[in-house]
Amino acid sequence: MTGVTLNQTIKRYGQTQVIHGIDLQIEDGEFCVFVGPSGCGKSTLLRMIAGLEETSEGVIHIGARDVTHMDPAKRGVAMVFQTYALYPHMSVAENMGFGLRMNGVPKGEIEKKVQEASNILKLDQYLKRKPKALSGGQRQRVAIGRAIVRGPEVFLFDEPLSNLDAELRVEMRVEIARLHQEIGATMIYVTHDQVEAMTMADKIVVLRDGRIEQVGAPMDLYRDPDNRFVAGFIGSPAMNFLECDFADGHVTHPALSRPLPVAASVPAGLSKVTLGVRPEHIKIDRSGDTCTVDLTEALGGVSYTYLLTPNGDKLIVEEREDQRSATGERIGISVQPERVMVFDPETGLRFR
Amino acid sequence: MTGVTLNQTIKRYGQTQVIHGIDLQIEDGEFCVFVGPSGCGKSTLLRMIAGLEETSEGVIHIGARDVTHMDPAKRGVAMVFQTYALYPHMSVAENMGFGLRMNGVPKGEIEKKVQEASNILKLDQYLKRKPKALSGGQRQRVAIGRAIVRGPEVFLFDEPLSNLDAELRVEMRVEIARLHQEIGATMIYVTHDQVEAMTMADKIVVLRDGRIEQVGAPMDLYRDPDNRFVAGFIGSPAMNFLECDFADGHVTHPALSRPLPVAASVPAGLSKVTLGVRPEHIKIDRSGDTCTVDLTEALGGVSYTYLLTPNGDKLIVEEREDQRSATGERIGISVQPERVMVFDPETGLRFR
Amino acid sequence: ELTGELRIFLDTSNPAPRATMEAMIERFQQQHPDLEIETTVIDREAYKTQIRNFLTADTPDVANWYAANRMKPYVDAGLFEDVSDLWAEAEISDNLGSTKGALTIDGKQWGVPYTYYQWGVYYRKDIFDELGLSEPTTWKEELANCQKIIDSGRTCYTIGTKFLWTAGGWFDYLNMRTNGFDFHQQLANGEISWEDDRVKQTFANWKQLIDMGAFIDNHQTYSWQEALPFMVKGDAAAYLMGNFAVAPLREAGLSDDQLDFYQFVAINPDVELAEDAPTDTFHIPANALNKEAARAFLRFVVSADEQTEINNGSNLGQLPVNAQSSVDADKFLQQGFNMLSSNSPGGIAQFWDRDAPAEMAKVSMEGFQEFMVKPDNADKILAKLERARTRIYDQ
Amino acid sequence: MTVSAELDSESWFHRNQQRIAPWLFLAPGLLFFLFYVIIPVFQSFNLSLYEWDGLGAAEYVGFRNYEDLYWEFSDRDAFYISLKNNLIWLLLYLAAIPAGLFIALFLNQTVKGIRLYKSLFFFPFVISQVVVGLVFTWFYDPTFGLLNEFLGLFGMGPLNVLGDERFVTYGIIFAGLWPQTAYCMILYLTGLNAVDPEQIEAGRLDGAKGFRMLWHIILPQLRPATFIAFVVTIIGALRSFDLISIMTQGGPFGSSRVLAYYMFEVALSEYGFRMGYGAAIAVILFLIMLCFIAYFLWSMYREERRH
Amino acid sequence: MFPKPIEKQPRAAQITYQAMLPLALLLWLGPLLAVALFSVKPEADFTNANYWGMPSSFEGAFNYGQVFFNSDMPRYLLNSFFITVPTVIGAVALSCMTGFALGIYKFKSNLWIFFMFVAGNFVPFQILMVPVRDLTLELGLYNTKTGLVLFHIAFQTGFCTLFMRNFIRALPFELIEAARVEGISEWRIFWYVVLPLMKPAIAALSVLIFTFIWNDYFWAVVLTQGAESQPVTAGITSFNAQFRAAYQLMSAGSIVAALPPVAMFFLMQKHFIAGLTLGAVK
Ligand SMILES: Nc1ncnc2c1ncn2[C@@H]1O[C@H](COP(=O)(O)OP(=O)(O)OP(=O)(O)O)[C@@H](O)[C@H]1O
Ligand SMILES: Nc1ncnc2c1ncn2[C@@H]1O[C@H](COP(=O)(O)OP(=O)(O)OP(=O)(O)O)[C@@H](O)[C@H]1O
Ligand SMILES: [Mg+2]
Ligand SMILES: [Mg+2]
Repeated sequence: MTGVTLNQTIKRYGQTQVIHGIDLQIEDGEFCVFVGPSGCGKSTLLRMIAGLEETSEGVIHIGARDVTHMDPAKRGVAMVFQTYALYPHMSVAENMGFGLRMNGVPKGEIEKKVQEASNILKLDQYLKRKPKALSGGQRQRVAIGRAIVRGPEVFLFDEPLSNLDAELRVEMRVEIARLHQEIGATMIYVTHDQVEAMTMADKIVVLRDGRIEQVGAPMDLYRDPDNRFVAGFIGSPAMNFLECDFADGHVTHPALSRPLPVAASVPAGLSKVTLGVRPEHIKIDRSGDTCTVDLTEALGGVSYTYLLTPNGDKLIVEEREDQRSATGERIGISVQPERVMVFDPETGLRFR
Repeated sequence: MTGVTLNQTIKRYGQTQVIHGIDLQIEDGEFCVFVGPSGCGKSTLLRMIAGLEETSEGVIHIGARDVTHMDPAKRGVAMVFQTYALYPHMSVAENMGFGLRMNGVPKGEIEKKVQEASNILKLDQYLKRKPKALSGGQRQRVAIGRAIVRGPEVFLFDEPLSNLDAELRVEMRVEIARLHQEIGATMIYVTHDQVEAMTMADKIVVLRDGRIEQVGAPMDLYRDPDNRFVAGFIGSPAMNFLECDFADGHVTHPALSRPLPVAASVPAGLSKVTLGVRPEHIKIDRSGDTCTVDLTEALGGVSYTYLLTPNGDKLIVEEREDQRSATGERIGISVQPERVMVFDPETGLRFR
Repeated sequence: ELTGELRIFLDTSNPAPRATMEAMIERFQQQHPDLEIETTVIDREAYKTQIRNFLTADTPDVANWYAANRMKPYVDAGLFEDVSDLWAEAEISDNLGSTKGALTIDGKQWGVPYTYYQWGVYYRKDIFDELGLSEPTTWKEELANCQKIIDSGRTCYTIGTKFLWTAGGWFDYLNMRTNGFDFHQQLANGEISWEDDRVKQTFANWKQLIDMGAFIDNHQTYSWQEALPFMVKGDAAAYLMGNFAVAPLREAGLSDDQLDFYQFVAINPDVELAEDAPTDTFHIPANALNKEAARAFLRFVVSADEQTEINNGSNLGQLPVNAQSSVDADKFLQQGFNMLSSNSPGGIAQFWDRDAPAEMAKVSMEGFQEFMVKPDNADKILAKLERARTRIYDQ
Repeated sequence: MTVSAELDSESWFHRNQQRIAPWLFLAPGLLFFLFYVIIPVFQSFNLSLYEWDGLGAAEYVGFRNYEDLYWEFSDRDAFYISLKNNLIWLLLYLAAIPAGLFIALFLNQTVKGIRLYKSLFFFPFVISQVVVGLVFTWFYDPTFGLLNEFLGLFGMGPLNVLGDERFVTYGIIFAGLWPQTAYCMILYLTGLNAVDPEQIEAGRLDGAKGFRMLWHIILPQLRPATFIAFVVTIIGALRSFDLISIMTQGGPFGSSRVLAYYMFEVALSEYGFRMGYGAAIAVILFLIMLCFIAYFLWSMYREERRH
Repeated sequence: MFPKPIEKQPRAAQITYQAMLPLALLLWLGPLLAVALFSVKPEADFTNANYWGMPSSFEGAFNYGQVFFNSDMPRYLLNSFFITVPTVIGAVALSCMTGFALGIYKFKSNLWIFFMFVAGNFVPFQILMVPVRDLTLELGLYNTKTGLVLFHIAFQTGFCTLFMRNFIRALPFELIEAARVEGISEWRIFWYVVLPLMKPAIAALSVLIFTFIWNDYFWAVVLTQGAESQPVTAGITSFNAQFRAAYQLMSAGSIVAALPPVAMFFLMQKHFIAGLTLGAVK
């Protein structure tokens, strides 16, 4: 069993602590994605697992082994870097075989392994080329190949696709997903791309400021976020948040023509809550006139309508192509009560 | 009247011609977006209007003035560059005021104009800073401010947002659109971002290889493209194209359970046509079994299903959140005849 | 029989002396075939700085140098071998008496001489003849001659003071003629103020020449060799120089009919004539490894035959130090020899930069150069020299 | 740091590889540098308190060497002249920077064969200062020098540049400017290559042209090149020795000395060998340079902080 | 591009520019051309005051023959090579290592050691003169090529370290991390990963150091004497003493002495300029 377990891991740079006691369990063979805003500690956490950063406190296990202070090379991990980190003076084959060669693996065996990996990644015809002579996607594939060749128990990816253009990114994304299915190793993947996280992950870890906000399967996070941060972070365009008055199990907001019943169990005595509702769950009610259309953006199949509520809040509504509003038009909105979420306006925690 | 008119403009670099006789009329106050694949000549065309590239042949008018060989500074245009091109050694205020200063505008007046522009762009508190101390979005705003201050008749933008991250890009996009509404000047905007083109433009000019493929309002291009190139270029994910047999006003394709009637007037004698249909216009028919689900990607509100047709063609289908297919599942598809487009497989021209 | 290695350092880098020395060493080699002789010839100017280094490290067995004050620092530092034993040998003591003083410090001898030469005025006889001039003997005649030369569109003297010491020659003569040999030596030894009226008188005399335009222009940019062409071309009529100037002048095409020599004129009738006759010497560094061979070499160098040979007109063209040697028949050597042996009652000086301590020599010769360019600065220059004197001799 | 309970069987060296490795890599170079550069600097400081002729034993004299320097300074003697000349060098040598910029601007074109021109213009920097010195000595030669021929064309001259204490230092500096200008030129040429074309275009749209474009937009972007040019020029000016040694030996009558040459003269030349005194001059020179070194290190430190 | 590309300017400006280029070059290299002219003149031209005219006869072969066969020049040239080449190798080798240590590793004194190298590189080297001379004397290396080489290596290490460290800093650090994850020892990372990537820097630095050392005059004067160990820069002065006022020979000698670095520059131009602008300090 080669899952990865982090126990109260802490990372400090000098005085400043950047990872604050993370507990995390990644199962064997799982595809785990770290997401979070820039600077939240995704890379740091990954590099701690790789052994490239010292762990200040806490324990990291890979499988049953405590690797907390082990040499990176001994941990049975392989890492794919954002910038690929290919050795520019070596051919593709040499790049892939270099680690084995330096560790005294016999030549024949190296060749076999390189061959296998390049088969998987369809790199056969490029083996003799230098990285410079490859496209971005091919380079990334070589970097992955280099990881595969070493037969690690855990693959680590740090934003591997962010240097590729949009089209290639889609392609490689699919390829990595397929690779994971094929070799079934544990993979930990850092990204700040919504789509990558949603489409690739078995499990998403949402980080903020060196702390875990929520861990879960992609659609679970989407449908059932624990707090306002996760709700706002997952999904694009982001969820709308409205500061509402709350009383008697109903929320009121100037944008809503009448109080909306909510099922969530809001603690007694709270008179203000944050209402969260995704753009696609708002329906425009042309008979109403609570909101003003600020701007519309038609993208073809779908269009986004930016609304201004009477108290100046902003709302984004997703409309299907057939309906369309004009700038300045006054309209109402309607929301299905079972689609909204309610958050504590102070802590951001969700009331379920 | 300060529209921009191009008459048979041609650009040559030495022997190679990169702009092949473009005719274009941009109205006063219009927001015109140039799109097209990389290297098609968008930037070149824009720079010819700015006067940064000489026009080899043809005539350019701004308003009533023939500016073809006029000095850039005299044309009454301002340009916002992709890399912002802020002067790194000048403060924000100096950057914005530089053009006026060079033209001998008195100090007090410069200050007033800078103040106005920074009000519009909410840059007031940054006026003393150097560009280095600003975020990407703020820099872009300064670049725009520099353009505003000069009070040009025409604004030129060359991929102004492509260096920003996704979130900021959305924000700035909205801001530029709003700016256009506010000051109402003619704006010409180069981008290769679908969304920007669709949402911002009054008029989109689709370029390919130095020629105009089509000019029109965004939704017109989306709904009624002239040819396969424009159809495939506008809309995301891109339109699906299927090579079909054609006979008797019907197209047949293995993915379709039965021949599909098409309204387009296909020339007599043509037995093959290209069928175009957008991902959001394909409905999945769970009772059918013509296609295999290759992969699905759930993004929350919407998910994309990648299908393999019996003859190996690939199709992307957009599904709303409630429906979802599983990998490997066999399903059928259905398409509404009025939603499809038919193209000449040779020339790519659309049959209407 | 001598064996081992004998390393000789020489500064005779000009082609003729170099060949002479190499030939002499070759003859010594033939006498001692088992000796491995290695000769290093170093550029003459460079040698002057490098001797410091090679006397302390990478030391040769024999090195040439200059007599008098110029060897004093090395003697004081114990870097030269005491060779009084050689001077005690009859062969040397009997025949080299005249130069013994120049090689003696603290009552001991620290090297042997191998050549010396006279200084004096070399002049273009054909020009003198053309202008109806004859060799002057008094300051008055000198000035009169000079005036005539100048009137004929020439200058009287060529000189190149870029490397300073040539100006030292003029000062030697002017001062010795004005104030006498003893005064001159006292000045060199720092015993007399530079602001003394007698020194000022010397400079006043000098100024007479400068003011009348007796010296060529731009001499401060020329080396002594670069000043030769002025004389060769006839732009200048005379050159106060050592006898080594004769060879290049002849080479440049002046025949013995065109070239002649006279002793520097008397200025103050009350002082006896004294001459510059620098002595070049050989020394054994204290750190030498093969001192036995070195001593043999020194004996060989001063032997009467070798002295005759190396100093003859086709070689160094200078005066032998051994009384038993014969002076070459060359007219300049004969004149010089006679002058030094019979017409120099005042004494024989080595040369300003050998008689004065190095630092003083440097500062003062700079002063001379400056004076020759800007004679009006005389007082300033002398004040500066006086300051230098108090500092240098103080230490 | 908590020490892991699990101790590998690996050697101590292996475990501490990352901590030891830098020192092993540094050792040879560092030792060399310490012995030949760093320690000698301090030895020179020490030596400047002694009087030593390089032959016998050194005698401790405290600050007397510096006192002597002070007197020389106040008497306007050699030290004063050297110091003054050094300042002239420092100032005038900086002319290489605008001159280099000018030539770089002149050559920053893409016409045919320009590469060859650029390299030929760079020539003077590659050849030895000794040769440069010789070349210029002849150039200035009062009898046949090209300079006087040239002046003659305009009915001026003749001038004995190297023989006149009013001109000599300027003459040598001018010779030194020749290679130094070539150096600055190459720095600016590469700097100009890196100028952001979009900023130039922005400037054109803003109506900046010609000199104003240069001043407001190009020069600020050439700051790194200017900085480097400044540093190397200052260093070059303070180290100037070769040219003086070749062209004038400090003359006429010592009027072209600079500190670097003077200390050599005092310590190692024919009439010199006052080692302590030379060291004291070196210390003064070092202290002058220290201002620039400190400035340079400081700006480098800021640069490092930013990364 | 600034100034405005000449090809975008009127025809007249283009022609003026094209004409001015060779003129400016002629003026710029005038002194050098004069020396080249001197070096092929017969001696008679100088005695006849024909300094600047055409040579009355072409004596290049004779003059250069004199330089090569009738002087110590060939020896000086050889000395220069034997001083320059080992120095280049030594300084580059040492600084590859120091640059690696300072560029890759994070340790407390890193920046200080680096600054020490930089500061040392900037000291007016005259301050080292006396102690270094004494050190060389003590080591018994005075007046040997080895003594000169050792000092040059040490002094150049300062500059080379500055250069190499900055170069290595600019390499993607991920390369080293990737290698570490693969379990490659530090020494092998240096040898197999970093060193191959430093080739351009090594080339640039080599060319640069070559010219610096070849053109060194000061240390040659301080640490050597005589033809058996002095490089050509110092040699040329004694050569000139030998042929004083024989301008044609002095010119030929100067040209010969200047040629190797010039040739080096032409052959390795790209590296040379890269070196200057990368390291950027002499
Ligand atoms: N060497 C370091 N010294 C001090 N602080 C550091 C260091 N490296 C990273 N940090 C800090 O640690 C925090 C986490 O950084 P990390 O690189 O892990 O973020 P990230 O989530 O990967 O961000 P990004 O999406 O931008 O890559 C940041 O606040 C960063 O400033
Ligand atoms: N200076 C030049 N010399 C020669 N060809 C050029 C030059 N500048 C541009 N081109 C060519 O002109 C064509 C159009 O270039 P342009 O930059 O306008 O493309 P673009 O549409 O802006 O592309 P992108 O989206 O990549 O910015 C390209 O094929 C390019 O190679
Ligand atoms: Mg990161
Ligand atoms: Mg472009």
